[in-house]
This record gives sequence, C-alpha cells and structure tokens, in this order.
Amino acid sequence: MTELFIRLMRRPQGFIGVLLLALIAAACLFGSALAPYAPEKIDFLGRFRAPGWQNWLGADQFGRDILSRLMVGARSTVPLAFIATFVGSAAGAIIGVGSAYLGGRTDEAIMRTNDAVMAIPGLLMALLLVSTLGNGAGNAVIAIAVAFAPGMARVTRSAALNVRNQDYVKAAIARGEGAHWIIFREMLPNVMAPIVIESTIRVSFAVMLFATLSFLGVGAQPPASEWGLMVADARQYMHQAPWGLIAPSAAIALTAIAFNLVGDGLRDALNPKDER
Amino acid sequence: MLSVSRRLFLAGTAIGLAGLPRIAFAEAPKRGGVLRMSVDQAASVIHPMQARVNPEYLVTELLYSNLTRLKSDMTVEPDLAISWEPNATLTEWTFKLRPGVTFHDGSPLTADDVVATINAILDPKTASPGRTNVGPIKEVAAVDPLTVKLTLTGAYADLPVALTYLNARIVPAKVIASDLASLSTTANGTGPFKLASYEPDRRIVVERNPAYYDPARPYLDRIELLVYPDRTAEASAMISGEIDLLLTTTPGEYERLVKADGVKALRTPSGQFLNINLGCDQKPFNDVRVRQALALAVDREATVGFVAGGYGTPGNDTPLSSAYHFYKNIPLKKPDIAKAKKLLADAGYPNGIDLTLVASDKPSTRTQLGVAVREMAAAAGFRINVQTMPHATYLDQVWKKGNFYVGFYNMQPTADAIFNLLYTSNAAWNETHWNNADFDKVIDAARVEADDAKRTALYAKAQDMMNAEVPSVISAFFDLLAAQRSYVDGYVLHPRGSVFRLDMVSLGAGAPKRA
Amino acid sequence: MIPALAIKNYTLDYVTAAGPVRVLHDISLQIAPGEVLGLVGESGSGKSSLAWALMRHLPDNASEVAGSLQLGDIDLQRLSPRALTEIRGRRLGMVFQDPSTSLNPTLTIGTQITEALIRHRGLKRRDASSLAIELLGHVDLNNPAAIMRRYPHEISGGEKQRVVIATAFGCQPDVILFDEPTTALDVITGARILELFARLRRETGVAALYISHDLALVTRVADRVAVLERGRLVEQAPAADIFRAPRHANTRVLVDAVPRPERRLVHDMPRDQVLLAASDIEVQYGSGGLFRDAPPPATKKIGFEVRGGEILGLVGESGSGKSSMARALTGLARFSGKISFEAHEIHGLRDMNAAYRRDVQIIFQHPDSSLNPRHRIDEILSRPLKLYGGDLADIPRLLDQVRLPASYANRWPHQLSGGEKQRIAIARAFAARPKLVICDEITAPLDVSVQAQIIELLLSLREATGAAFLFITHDLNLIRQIAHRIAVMRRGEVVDLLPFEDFDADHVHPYTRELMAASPVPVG
Amino acid sequence: MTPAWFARRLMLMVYTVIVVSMLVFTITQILPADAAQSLLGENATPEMLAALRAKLGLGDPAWLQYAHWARHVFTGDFGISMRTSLPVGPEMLTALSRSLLLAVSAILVTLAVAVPLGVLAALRQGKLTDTGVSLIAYLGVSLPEFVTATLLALLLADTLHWLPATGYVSPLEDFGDSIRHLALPVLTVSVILVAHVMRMMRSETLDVLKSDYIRAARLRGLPERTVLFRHALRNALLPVVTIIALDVGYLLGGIIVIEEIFAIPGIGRALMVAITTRDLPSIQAGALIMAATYAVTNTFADMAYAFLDRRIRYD
Repeated sequence: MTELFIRLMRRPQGFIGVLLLALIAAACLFGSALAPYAPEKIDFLGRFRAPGWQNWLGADQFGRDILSRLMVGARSTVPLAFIATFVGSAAGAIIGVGSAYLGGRTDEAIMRTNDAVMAIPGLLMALLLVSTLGNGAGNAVIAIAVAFAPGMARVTRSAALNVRNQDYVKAAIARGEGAHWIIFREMLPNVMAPIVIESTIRVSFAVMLFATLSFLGVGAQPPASEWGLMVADARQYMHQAPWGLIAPSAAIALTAIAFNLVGDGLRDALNPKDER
Repeated sequence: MLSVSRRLFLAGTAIGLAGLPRIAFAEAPKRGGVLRMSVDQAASVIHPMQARVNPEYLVTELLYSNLTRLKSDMTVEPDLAISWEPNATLTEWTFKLRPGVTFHDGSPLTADDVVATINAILDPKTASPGRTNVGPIKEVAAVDPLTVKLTLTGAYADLPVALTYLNARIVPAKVIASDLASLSTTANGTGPFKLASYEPDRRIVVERNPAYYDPARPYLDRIELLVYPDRTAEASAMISGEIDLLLTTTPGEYERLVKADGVKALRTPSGQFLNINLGCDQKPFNDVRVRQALALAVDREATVGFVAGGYGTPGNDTPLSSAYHFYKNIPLKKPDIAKAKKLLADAGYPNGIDLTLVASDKPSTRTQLGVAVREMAAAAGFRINVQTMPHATYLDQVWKKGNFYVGFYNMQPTADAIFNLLYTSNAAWNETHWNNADFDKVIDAARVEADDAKRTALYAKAQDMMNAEVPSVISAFFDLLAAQRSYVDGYVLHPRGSVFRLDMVSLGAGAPKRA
Repeated sequence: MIPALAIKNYTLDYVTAAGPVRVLHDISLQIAPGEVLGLVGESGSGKSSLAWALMRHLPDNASEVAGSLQLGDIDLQRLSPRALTEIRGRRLGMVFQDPSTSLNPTLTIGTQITEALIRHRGLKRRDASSLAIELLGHVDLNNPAAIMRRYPHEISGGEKQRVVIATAFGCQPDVILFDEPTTALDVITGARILELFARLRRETGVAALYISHDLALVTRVADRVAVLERGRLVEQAPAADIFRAPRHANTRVLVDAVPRPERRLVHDMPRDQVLLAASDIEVQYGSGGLFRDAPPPATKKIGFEVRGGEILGLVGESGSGKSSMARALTGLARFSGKISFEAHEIHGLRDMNAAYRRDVQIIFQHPDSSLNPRHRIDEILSRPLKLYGGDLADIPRLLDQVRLPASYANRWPHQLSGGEKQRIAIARAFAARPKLVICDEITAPLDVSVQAQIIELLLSLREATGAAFLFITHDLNLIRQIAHRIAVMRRGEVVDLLPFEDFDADHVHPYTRELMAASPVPVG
Repeated sequence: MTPAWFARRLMLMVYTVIVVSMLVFTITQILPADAAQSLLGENATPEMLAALRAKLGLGDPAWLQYAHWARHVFTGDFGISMRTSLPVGPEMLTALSRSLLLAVSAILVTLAVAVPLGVLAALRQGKLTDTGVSLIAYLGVSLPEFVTATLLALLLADTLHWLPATGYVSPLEDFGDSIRHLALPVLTVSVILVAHVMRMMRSETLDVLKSDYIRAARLRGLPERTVLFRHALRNALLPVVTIIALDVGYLLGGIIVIEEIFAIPGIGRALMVAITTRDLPSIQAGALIMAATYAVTNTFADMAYAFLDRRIRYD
C-alpha cells in the first residue's frame, strides 16, 4: 500500500492529483467551519456583488457569499459523488465477479441482460429513476449508482474472467472451497486494481452527472450549495455576474481533474509494464 | 367610460373599431415579410379547446378568433361578434355575428358554429380547461344565422370578457360533429393566419389568411415560431438577429437585451404572481395569527428583487395588481419581525414553528421565492424546509391538497375571474379553503353589480379582507419581459401574458429579407 | 577471414532504481561465415539481452559499458537509426520465439512477407509476390498462393514459424539470430522446424546464432556451443564435446540435469490394489447453441487405472486432451463417464465429496498463477488444513517438507522465485495428505536444473507418503525416467498405454514412435 | 461472419430490445403523478381527469397495458403522444435522425482531431507535447456539458458572432445554414469526446507499439513510417473505433443538455420532455428506439470489428 502510494506520488500527475484531492478533502471536512459567512444568508444589498474584500469570490442573486457556498458545498458535492460511485462500483463489481465465477450460460444470461440495461444511456437512466423516486440529492445518488453499475459490472467481469482462469482459482475449486470464499477472497482482491482505477475516474463523471441533473432541475435542490446547482443557477445571470458561474465551474473542473489525475496515476503505478 | 350608460358599457359594437389599428402610425404599416420568433416551450397542443400554455394560446390565436377580444387595458372589443346586448337582469345575452366571415376551408361562419363550439367546450368529455372559464352559461341557441343567444345560470356582468377566454376560439360545427380530435393536428379557423407546417418541438409556420375578415390585416406574409428551450441561448439568438421577437425572458437576460444594439426590450407590469398558499382549514394556518405573522415576516420590496430581479411590483396579499381594474392601493405591509414573533407566540408557538414549504420546479421562481421566504421568515421563528419537486409530481400530490406550497398564476382578465378562480368558497381551485362567507357575499354582489363605482367599493372591501386575513401570502407581481428587434412594428406586450395580436405586427425599415 | 559476427569484450548493465545491474560480463564470441553457434543458458543468464544488443533493440535503461559488436565490417553500435533499418532484416535477420505474436494479426501473410522483400531486395510488388510464393513453397507449406491470402490466425503455429523463417531467409542476410524458435511449438512440430532449419542452412550456408535453453536440442543443430551462466560465458566447445566432456562445473550441472530415459530415478513397483479407475470419461467444453455447433469433445470416452503408489505418465501434445483429463478428475470440468476411487463411485461433479477432494490433489503448470498474489504463504497453506482438518501449527513442517525455511510463511508469492512458488504449490497439495497427486505439466516452464530439483523433491515426498502420481507432461524423456506406466494421448484418445520399459519395443503406436523420434536425446 | 454468428447477433439485439422495453415499461408504471393530471395541468376537474384516464386506458392492469403496447409496437404502432396527439413512432424517428446527425458529425470531427493527437502524444510519450495534449484532454472531461456549451456559445456566438447561438435547421431545407447551426453543438460534443478518444488512442497506440509484432516488424528492418502507419495505427484504431460505436449510446441519451441549449429537437430532448410531462407512449417509444439504435450500432461495430480483425470472427 505505502509502496503503491510512493509510486503514485513519484509521477507528476499522481502528485498533483493527490495534492488537489487533499485540498478538496480539506474543504469537505473543514469547509463549513472555515467559511466566512453562512452559506444561505441572503443579503438584499449584496445581490450580484462583484468579487472584493466583502465577498472574495463575489455574491449571487440572493447576495449569498459564493466562497462560503463553495466551501460548504464541497461536502454536499464530492462525498455524494463518491458515495454514488462507490455504491455503483460495488454493485457492479459483485455482479461482474459473480457472473465470471458462475460462468457458462448463467454468465451469458447475466452479461447479456447487463448489456441490455447498458443500452439505456446513463443520464437517461438517471433521469427516469429520479423521476420515479423524486427529485433530490439522495435519489440522485441512487440513480447515478444504478446508472454506473452495469458499466462497472462489465469492466469487472472482463478482469474477473482472467482471474477465473488463473490456476489459484482452479486450485480453490478443486479443493472444494465455497462460492463465497472464491468470489470474495480469491477473485475480488485480484480484480480490485481495475475497479479502483475505473471508479476513481468515474467519480469525476459522477460529479458531472450530478451537475447535469441539477441543471435539469432534478438533482440537488435549492437552497443547497451543491456546486452543479450553483453553476446551473448562476448560468441565467452569467452576463450580470459571471463570477457566479466561474467559481463553481472551476471547483468542479478541479475536482474532476484531480480524480482523473489520480486515476491515471494509479493506472500507471499499478501497471509495472511501463517500467523496465 | 364612467359616464356612458350601463347599457352602452356592457354592450359592444364594432362601429368605428373594426379595422382601426390600436396605435396610430405615422405611415401605414408595410405589408409582407416573414417574422421569425421564438418561444421557450413547445406549442405541443394546437387544439384550441385544449391549449394550456402561452405558446399554445399564441398559435390558436393566430389560427382562430373568439367572439370578443381583450384589449391591453383589459376592456373588450369585437372580434367575430360585432355587437352584443344583455337583458335587464344580465341573464340573457344576444350576440350579433360579423357577416361574410369564412373559415380557412372557405365555409362561412354561422351561428351554428358558435353554438356547437360553446356546447363542445361545456361538454365534460371534451376536457377543455375553458369549461369553467367561459362564464355561467346554461344554454346557447342560434336565433338566426348571424345571431346567437346565451342564457346564463345567473346574472353575470362580465360575460363578454369571459368569452375572450383562451379556449373559447370558434371552430366549425361540422368538425365538432365529425372529428373534434382532428384539431390536434390540423387547423380550420377564422384567424388571420393559416397553418402551414406543424412540428411541435421544433417549428410551427403560419401563413397569411387572404380571406381574413379585415382586408388590411394581417400585415405579415408568414410567421415562423421556433422552439428555443434555453433562455440564455434564446436571448443570444435575439441579440445576433436570428429572431425578430421573443415572447418572454428572464430578468437576467432582460438586462442584457436592454443593452443590445438593434434590440428593443419590452416590459409591462402584469397581474402575474407567485403566492404562498396557506391551508386555512388545517393546523397551524387555521389560526389567522400564524398567517398574519408569516405575512409580516416577508419583506415585499426585497421579494420583488430576489424573485423578479427587480422587475415587478410588491404585493399586498391580494391577487390584484395595479394592472387590474378595481385595484385598491392599500399601504404596503412592512416587515415587522417583533410583531410577527408576538403573533406566533400568541398563536401558541413561542419557540417558533417547523414547516415544509413545497415548490414545484417550474418555473424556477417558485423555488426562489421559497428560499427567500425561508431566510426572511427565519427571524420571526419560522423554520422552513423548502422542498422542490417535479411539476408533474407537484400537480399530482400537492396542488390543491397541500397546506403550504407556492402557487403561480397568470393575470386573469377580470377581478371576478381571479377571485372566483382561487379564493371564494366555491372557487374552481379553492386551494386555501379560506371559505369566508362574508367574502363570498362581497364577490357575488360585485359580480352582478353594473355600477362601476359600487363595484369599485365592493372589490376594495374584498381586497381589504384578504389583506387582513391572509389566505395566501402574495408578496410580488411580475412584470412581463420580452424583446423584439427594433424594426418590428406594432407589437404590444399585453399584461394578460397570453394575448399577442401578431396580426397588428409589421416589419419596418431594416428588417432582414427572409425567404 | 573476417568473422560474420564478432562480439568483443561486451559488457552490459541495466540501470535500476537500486543502481546498475550487470547482465553481461565481458562477452567475446565469434561466428565464422556459414557457422552455427548455439548459445545456451537458463532464464536470467543474459542470452536474450545479447540478442537484443545485436539487433540494437535494448531497453532505455540499458547501458553498454564496454566492448564492440561487429557484423562483418559494420560496427553495429555506431549505426544511425536510418542505417539500422538497412541492416536489420537485410544483413542481420531474426526468427522469434513465439510466431503467433511476431506476425501482425490484421495483415495477410502475403503483405507481411512481400513488404520485407520489397524493402530489402528492391523488388517490384509483383516480383516480390511471386518470390514470396516460391519461398513459402520452399519451406514446405502446401498451397503457398492460398497461404499468402490468409491471416496469421488462420494458419497453425508451425506454419507461422515457417512463414517467419521464409521471410528471414528470403532477404538473404549474412547472419540470422534464432531466439528459441521451437520453444512455443509442439515437440513434433518443433522437430520438423529444426529439420527445415538444417536443410535451409545447408542450402544457403548462412551463419546463425541459435539461442536456446535446451542443451540437448542445441547440440543437434549447432557446430559450436557457448554456455552462458548469469551473464558470464563459462564454456565454448564443439557441439559434440559438450555432453561428452563438459569442462566447467556449471556446464556439468546443466548436463546432468538433462533428463535421459535410460537413467531411471524410480526403482520400486506400485501396489496391486487399484486406487482410481476412470472409464469412458468424456469432457465436452461448451454446448451447441441455437445457432452454434458443439465443439468436438476434448477427450473421447477414455479410461485408465492408477494403482496405489504408482506413477502413471500421461504424455501428448497440447490439445491432445491430457489436461482435460486432469480437470475432469479434479472436478474442474464437466464430464460424463465413471470414476471409481477406492470404494467410492463418481458419475459427475456432484459426487465429488470432501473426502475425494482431499484424497486427490492437483498441482498446476504455472507457478506464477497457481498462488493467489493477494494471499501470504501461510494463508495459502492454511486453506487445505482448514478445509480437511489439520493443525495450523503444521505450516512450518509443510515448508520444511519442501525444503523451504519456516520464515517463508510471512512472504508474499511475488517475493518468491518460480521454483520456490512451485514448492509452495506442492506443499499445499501435500498438506491434504492426498492418496493421488495430479501433476499437470508442473516442470514445463522451469529451467532444467530447477526441474531436476523439483522431480527429486516429488519423488522423496512419494517415498514419505506413499502417494500415487498422475504425471502429465509433453517431455517423453523425463517421464520415461520416473513413470511406471505411460499413456500416450492424441486428439482425445489414448493411443498407447504401456509399461515404461516397453517404449523401446517395436509394437508401439506409430504416433508414439514419432513422438520419441522428435524428443531430442542428448548426443553422447 | 457465418450465418450462425449473424443470427446470434440478431437474437442479442432482439433480447436487448425486449429487456429494455420491459424495464422502461416497469419504470413508467411506477412513475409518480399520473399522465392525465400532468396533461391537463392546473385546470383539471375530476370528471375531466376521469374522462381522459379512460381514454388513455390508464386504468388497466400493468401487464395488460404492456401486452397491449407490445402487440402494437410489433406492428410498428407506438401509439399516440398524450402531449401532442401525434403518432409517437414517426415523431421519435425524426427526432432520432436529428440526434444521429449530431452524433455522427461529432464522431467524425472527433476522429479527425483525436486520432492524430493521440498518436502524437503516444509517440512523444512523457515529452512536452504529450503533457500538453493530455492537459487538453483533462480540461475536456472536467466540465459539465452545459458549462462547455455555455462557454463555447459565449465565445463563438455572443462575442465573435461567428456562429448562430442556437436553433436547428434541417440539412434538407438549407444545407449551408444547417451546417452553421450544427457547428456549435458538434463542437461542444466533440470537445468532450476528443478528450475521451484521445486518451484511448494514446494508450492503445502505446500498447500496440509495445507489442511483439511491432518489435518484429522493426527488427525486420521496416522503416518507421511503415511500422507506424501500416502496422501500428490499424491495430490501435480498431478498439477505438469500436468504443466510439458504443459511445453512440451516450451520444443519443447523454446529449439531452446540449440538445436543450442548442434547441435541437433530437431524441434526447424528446425523451426529457416526455419524462417531465409523463407522456408515457413517448417515453416508452423513445427509450425503446434509443436502445434499439444502440443495439444496432453495437452489432455494426461488432461486424466491423470482425471484418477488420479476423481473429475474432468466429467467437
């Protein structure tokens, strides 16, 4: 683990990515304590106040401090995206590994159904689910998780099929080990690398999907300070107060880049092929 | 107007009105040209009896005509009817039809068409929203080919106004008899334009009706109606000259449009409002003090800023704005947190109260109002959780059922219409269940009162009652905002929000040539 | 006379994070025109690095410390990248280990052979094409014109290697490097490729450097043999002398480790009672679908018996069905037929109870894949103990049994060498105290010296436990050293099942004879 | 591509469509809010609702509605939109054609840009060019589509006045104007796709360049240009092209936002509108047509792959 971390940090993309992630994590943990204002405090006189000493990043249409909203909003943006990805990845991983373990016709049936579900694009699936479950961040998490699961199942399964053909799995089957042991102890740990890489990159997709759902009015709901919602709200005032659009967009972009960098870094660090 | 006799006031006549443009031009409007305009929402229903939203009202107005037409001062002018006359008790009305009017297919307009149309609207099977809005009609009969008599269930002074209702477009009797549903995809009206192509989510094209009853109008050869769902992109299209007219825009875009070259930004005060409906038959809002406390916690001037971007007028908890007749200018309620706190404590909530305010996601101003009220009322002890939901879910689960939610209403043509729509005990959408018998009596009296001064007094009383008892908090009215290229002549932004009169529009100098 | 290829005092380092590692020490070799030099060494001896150095295809972290590489009068180290492409293929050809990966899967055979001819012989497309057909015919490929239009996956491994050889010879280079050209092929196919090489060499008189780990094989094709040991050249001698009189100690170890049928390692006889009897075993992979024909069965209703304490050899080429048999017996593949194990009768996977699974253990071919890389050694060894009853305190004893220190319990598989990993796999199998151990090609990927140690370990474990072995291999020489009886399989059928001593007799199946002929017995 | 292979692929397509139809039907059944209410809006009276519900057959049990619907779909009749009263099938197919126009144009632009950039980055691995190109890739995937769309429109339409800000013109009506109107949405989609495809192209090229047959080709003395263009590029492009075919799914359903901003009446927006207005026939038809398109493009991609890479032909 530490060895992996060192290898990750040795690459520029890994280093920058980890640095950015640390910053984001700090915002999630201490954002609300450090924010200069209450995130929902409205101020009639401060509407669309330009960035300055009062509001470092300016104020929005309610006169709310954008910096404070960003700092507090980190907690309702990044962890939710993270949870959605985690749940989706975990579900997909179990389906993928289970399908690869079962093999044969069961595997075929599971994967074909999985492929069929993948025929519904992720955003559409999320929209349908959110419409069914009702608007809101919690339901958006579920919707994104469900939308991610088939893709993850596919990635996992192809990795798991390799593992399934490894002799140590055959040895375990020949030994008479139970399905639970084989799936969770023999196979899953060995497909973790692709799952972790894929999931890390997908966190950035989740942040984006969240923002898009908020833009379409079905994600986070006002007065939440979720970043995507902030961007979507600010968009209609972008000619009056461009800072309202720029600041949360930049936050989203940085988060997405951070997860992408770490994902790519992990891919390289876990793949010694490049090192001679 | 006040000096004219009662009979003259209520009756209408076409003499001297028909064919006269509402605005005097230095030169006669130029004929010809193509107007390209945009709406932010598809006109997905062109069936005149089933249209529900402004783009749909626009299309049916282009293709059809009513008996009467609402002017921008909210009075009535003749359309297909050239004159009308009530009986002494205001329970029977006789309408004279304009001679020589033909439908798009060439068949002549007769009294039978009017009878069939009104009967179809009143038929519950048609499921027309107009059914409760065209007036208390009991019976409709053709007296002769150009005379229609409407018998009402009771006295009603506003019938000519009610007949301007957006679903009361006259359609041919033979279509009603054979296949009324065909009007969902085809059109056969008496309007100034004919339907040329219909792709609801992309573009609707109408062309001049050469057989329109007014030979001078319409001025335009063709109108192209484009669907631009994104308001920001729509405004950009206006600024770059892609479109000539956009029907409605947001305060943010309006400010950009005001500054743009070649663009004339339009603005008019209206009676369109957001209200916070309080269920007066349930705890906690069955206690008038709680309602009053909330009303006192809201800063109305600030609400106009937050919700309408400053483009609006403050409201005083009555649905009438200065755009209405019979509007009474009551001094604006000032926020008084201390008094609100006391009222709340008196009502049994000394430690404040927890509430969930539901707002549908369309239009987004509903949520904005919720967010603003939440923050403003917090000081008085209201701990409000704003819950946003999809409009469809809201309609299904909350609307008319909830006891604390944000409503949104267009301006109605008359005071009677808005009171009877929302606040009387037998209102079509009695959301608040205020059920105030005294109030009902005042409205009923005003409805049959023909004397303008007495009516004014009655409606003033009604407004005072609402202001005092607060069945719903109405803190802001919106101005309607729109924009046009400066070469577009004759377009007037109508405060009703759903009347357009594009037959009056022409293209002046500098208009681009469009094929 | 100028040598065709001359390597002088060549020293090569790889620069790693831990500092430079020397892979070749002061190597000096010469190949005369028309001479074939065999280069032998175990894995890690540096023989491939030498080949890459000659082809000027060293990894980025390679550092040439000293020495020179001369091809005729050309100094290979001084060539510009552009000049290099003129030399490669044209003056210095190469034949690779695995023909299936050295041909581009998306281009036809014709394209790949003609592009080299056009480039190096300056031919027009049409001339190159007819020469290519001629060359393919010359390497004994049937219907060369048809082969030209095929894609690599449409022809067999042996055919691919013939294509690669035809390409290399077709460009008429001065020297050709052969990097284990038969290792990836079947024994018989490999033998035929060797024959082809010998013939072409006779005809063209090309000089060659023939790299291999197989000492016995090299002595048959090379004029002289050089032995490489951990980057150092330990011996150079005429091919005939190496086995007869190895001078260096390391060479001697290498020579001794080469299996020879006449040197029996097992001298006892099996018990009489039958431990396992398999009859009518048919393994079928995949079933036919709605639109899919079922593939032919991997084994066709075959059977054999294993007696207590017996070593039964199972030989055959890849795809002959011998591994499928192992998988059927261990419940890894669905099968039809009957297995009797002691008193217990088995008709399908469901009949394999815990006792059977404990009694019959399997060891796999690839040590790298048979240990879960995410489990420590002690966890790996603890599983059979937990499943079949046993004491976790036995782990040090298990390690000791396979001659590994007890401290290995805490290690991860990747910290072990290939031979050590295979010892752990053996320890895991014997932890169950089995009555029958199935060894599926367990020595194939190992160097001969390591192979000899593993065989020795297995035999001593057999001594100690009395377990029977089903020993699957393609190495006839090896199995004749240890098996009591040997079954020869071909295309899912058992063509011969004979006691070991009968293999020299005349009544063996023609296929068995062919197999024996293809197994190189060391000269001398 | 034996007939059996083909038949199996067809079966898979049908299976996909059936699974999707059932899934979508189930979801539409449990959507809260009923279609009649949503259609009539705030003007509905109870008897109007009842009349409309009866007309729409909303009272029947779910399986009956599904069977009824499936039977009609089988004959090509997707029903009538509750919202517009127009036949859903032709409407959705027209919308699909517009989305496909956008998707295919975007894919072509993407390939033209991303493939050379990806190969360049791979050849200059670790160098400044590689870093620069990768940076662009990161930026492309790090902003939500509506932000990218907004920024591009702000720059190219509002500020520079090079392109129209929004709107869709059919290429059959006015080809030049159609291209001008498509430019911004295509650009927006491409910015996102280029990042994705470029990264893939880079890693595939790196993988292929490390393969044995490339090494063999070099050691056979083939010039670098031949190695790169004849041997490497082809093999690196294959998986990329296949994945792009899979992206058609994303492109059809994922560009709802772009279709909304640029007023393209495509299938994504049609579905979005259908979902918000609870127009069940449109939701069902739209989702089904989209899934079928995905299945068809997928099958084509498989066939193309099988044709180009003969190894997997009989899998």
